[in-house]
Amino acid sequence: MRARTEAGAGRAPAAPWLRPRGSAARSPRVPRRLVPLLFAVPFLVIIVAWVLAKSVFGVSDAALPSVGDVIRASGQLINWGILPYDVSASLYRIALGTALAIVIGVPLGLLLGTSRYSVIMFGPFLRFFRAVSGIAILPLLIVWFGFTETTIQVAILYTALIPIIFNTMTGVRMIPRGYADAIETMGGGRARLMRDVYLPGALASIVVGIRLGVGYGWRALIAAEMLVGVGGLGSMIFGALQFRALGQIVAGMILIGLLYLIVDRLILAPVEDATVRRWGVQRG
Amino acid sequence: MTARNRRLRHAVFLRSLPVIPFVALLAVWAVGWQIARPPLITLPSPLEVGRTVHQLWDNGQLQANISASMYRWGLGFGIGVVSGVVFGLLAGLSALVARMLEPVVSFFMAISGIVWLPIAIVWFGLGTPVVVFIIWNSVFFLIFANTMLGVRSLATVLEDGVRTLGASRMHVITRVLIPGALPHILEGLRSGLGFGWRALIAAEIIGATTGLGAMIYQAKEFLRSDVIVTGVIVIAAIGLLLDAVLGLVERRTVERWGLVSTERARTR
Amino acid sequence: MKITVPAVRRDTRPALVRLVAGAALIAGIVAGPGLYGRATSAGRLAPSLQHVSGSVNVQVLLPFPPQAFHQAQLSSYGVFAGRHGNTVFLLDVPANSLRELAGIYWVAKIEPLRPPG
Amino acid sequence: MTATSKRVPPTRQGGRIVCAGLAHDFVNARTGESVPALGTVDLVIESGEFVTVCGPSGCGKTTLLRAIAGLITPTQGQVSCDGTVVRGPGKDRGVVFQELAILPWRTVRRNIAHGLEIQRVPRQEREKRVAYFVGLMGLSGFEDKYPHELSGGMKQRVAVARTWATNPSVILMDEPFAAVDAQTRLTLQEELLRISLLSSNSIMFITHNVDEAVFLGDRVVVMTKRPGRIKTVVPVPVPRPERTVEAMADAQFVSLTDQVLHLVREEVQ
Repeated sequence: MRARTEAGAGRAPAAPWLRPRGSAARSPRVPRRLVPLLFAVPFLVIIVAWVLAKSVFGVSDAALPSVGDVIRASGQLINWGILPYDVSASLYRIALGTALAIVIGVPLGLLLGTSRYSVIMFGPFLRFFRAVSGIAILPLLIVWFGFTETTIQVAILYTALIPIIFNTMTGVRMIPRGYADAIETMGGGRARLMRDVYLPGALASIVVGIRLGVGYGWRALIAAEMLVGVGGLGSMIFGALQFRALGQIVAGMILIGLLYLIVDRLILAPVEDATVRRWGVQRG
Repeated sequence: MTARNRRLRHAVFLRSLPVIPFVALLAVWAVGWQIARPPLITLPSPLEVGRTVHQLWDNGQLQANISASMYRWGLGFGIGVVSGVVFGLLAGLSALVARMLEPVVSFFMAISGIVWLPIAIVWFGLGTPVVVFIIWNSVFFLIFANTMLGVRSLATVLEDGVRTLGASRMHVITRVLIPGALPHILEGLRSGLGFGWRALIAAEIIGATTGLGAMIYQAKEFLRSDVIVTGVIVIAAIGLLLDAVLGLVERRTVERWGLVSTERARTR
Repeated sequence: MKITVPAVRRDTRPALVRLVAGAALIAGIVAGPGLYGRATSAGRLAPSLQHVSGSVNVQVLLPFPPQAFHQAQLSSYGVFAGRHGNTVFLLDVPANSLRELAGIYWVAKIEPLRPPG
Repeated sequence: MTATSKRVPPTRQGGRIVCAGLAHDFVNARTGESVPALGTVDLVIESGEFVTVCGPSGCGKTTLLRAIAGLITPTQGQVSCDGTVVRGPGKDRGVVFQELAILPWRTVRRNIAHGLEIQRVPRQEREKRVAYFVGLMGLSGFEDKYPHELSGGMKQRVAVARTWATNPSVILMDEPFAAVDAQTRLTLQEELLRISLLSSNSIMFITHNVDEAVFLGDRVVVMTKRPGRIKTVVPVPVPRPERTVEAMADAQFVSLTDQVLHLVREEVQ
């Protein structure tokens, strides 16, 4: 399992004593058809523990909703049309924010990546703004744009933009010198270099940047929605807090997790696998 | 111009490069403010921010908020790292357990941190406990996954090598698995640090009355954008400081063993 | 920044399958409710409102007491004129908005506005 | 190479390895079907003997070695060392692996001493042995370097030193010089022969390089293609002390090498 998490934790360092990335971590001797069952066990354990906590240890409803409460709350939210509305609002925002971040971030990253000095110049600068999380600038955005959709969009765009620019820039830097020289000696101009060398060469790193961007963006989105409260899953679970609807909170949390996993593992991960394989791999 | 002298000048030039964007930003901000003269509440001038920093430092408000935030971050991050590494190692020992826990760990990583805030407020109310919980939550699963991955991705030949010298299971764990997993653990620590710090600010904005996050959010109530900008700068500065410290630890330990950490590979 | 040694060249088919499944799942979640609503919209609209041109006043019956969210949603189709129990009164609802209104799955019935009393 | 005549590790009778009806199938975890890797092998390595094993790639040479080392439990048959049945890895059967198995976070000195630490050899004796092997393997001056600071050849010398330092009764070597350039390889082979004369451990050396097999082995075991069985065993009449790079050139050696090469090539078609 490559811990391809939104934090890029899977970005395992290259070390002589690690197994090559391609080979899966030492897989246990488990027959193929048992594997799905294998994955279900931990979830079952959690549900059993949850039920025991409620029934045997008598944890009160004020602290932990029962499994039934969560299911009922989800059913209600769907019947009322609230859940689909908030889900679409959140997904729309993350999609728009990421798209904007790509359109702005990739060209900028490519531009910065082409010269050695710009990496040294803008590296620390980008790191400074990476330390300023999208959430930290929310108060400022609220002062500027108030409790509106714009505040949420800017927060996501800012949060997703930084990793995309950073990864695009470093992706270009990782391309071996020879590739660009070859094109230049064949008379290739700047545009040709950009299209045939820098973009494809950095693509794998750009895709990782996009995954990181979505990971950070999704968190900033939920926090922004909680704060700004203009629809979306974040505001739904935070709103539910006001009148202690714990079933709704937990249902919302589970959905937030599942939606992110669908986007990250079923959409972004395959794109990354495809680009890493098709475009080959840069050597460190 | 001797070669050495030219090399020195070049080194100075490289050192000064990173400062340029910051200076440029400051200049644009100052000049822009002079021209546009926006009302204070929207954008303070660098001067006003400077004065506010000074003022907040004098009345001790800045230090109080910083120490509140750092205390909570230290507690949450510390517990998160220790628990993450211990359980990560335990889970990493058996391939079956590691494989089995992958999906559930990924799920909890997807909702780690701020998503827990509402239910955490129900459990802990507002203030330090809820912030510490959010930080722990945003760090634990990340470190757990990375430690587990670190143990699992060790080349088996290292383990076989030591076992054929007659090493016991315990010896293999302490002398091979733990040091071998260290690069991944440090990798997890670095991204965990970033996430922990961001979760702290978010949790303080919504769930606390003191600390840097609370400071900048309350400043919004009084439209004190100078306090907000001050807070943002301090938050970023501390975030960078923590990251630099960890970078140092990584360079001193793991890189000595010939690991090219992605950080250094990036800037080479 | 990602340093990998050449992975064994698995064909990209499994990656494609995952991608299609993920995209389909997201599309289903986003578009599903709307499609379901439109598919079952016939039953919602009272017969007299089926062929209408120009705007009408209607009362929208919900299976539950409407909350702020529902009032806000419904008032984007016509002028909100108050509610009574599970019914919401909307005035000057143009013909095409009426069709869209009928496509909302959490709306039970749409009937012409009966004069009070 | 300052090969001091005084032997530091106490001489110990080389272990006698007996493989009886050994066979092994690999079960693929994902698909569940089993693939025969090693056909039935009956082999005896006498005490103090230097046996080389060669054969086409995939013929199960490494599987045979791992079975003797106790790293895998064979699906059929058993291995015994000096009469006791092999259950798992043990300090009496040292292994030098093909891939790098020394610990990258330990210096050369601490890597060589690692086996001795595990076997709780007193510090004073430990330091003496490490010093001896650092000299013997030409690693003087590199004692405090980390593996990533060494060349491929040097790393393998550390691996050999680490195993030899514990003076196991049997030393199993799985193509240790495969990743080393031709030049260093010849010197490593000569050094190995010389060290093997200094102590009386039994040695089993696996290689796909026929010249290496003939040059090093008292006997050369040639294996068939997968699932590997023993095709023939070719004794090498030239006693170890007289085997030098020059001697390799004379007719008798060349014809022997051709014979083995021919045997192996038959299996490759």
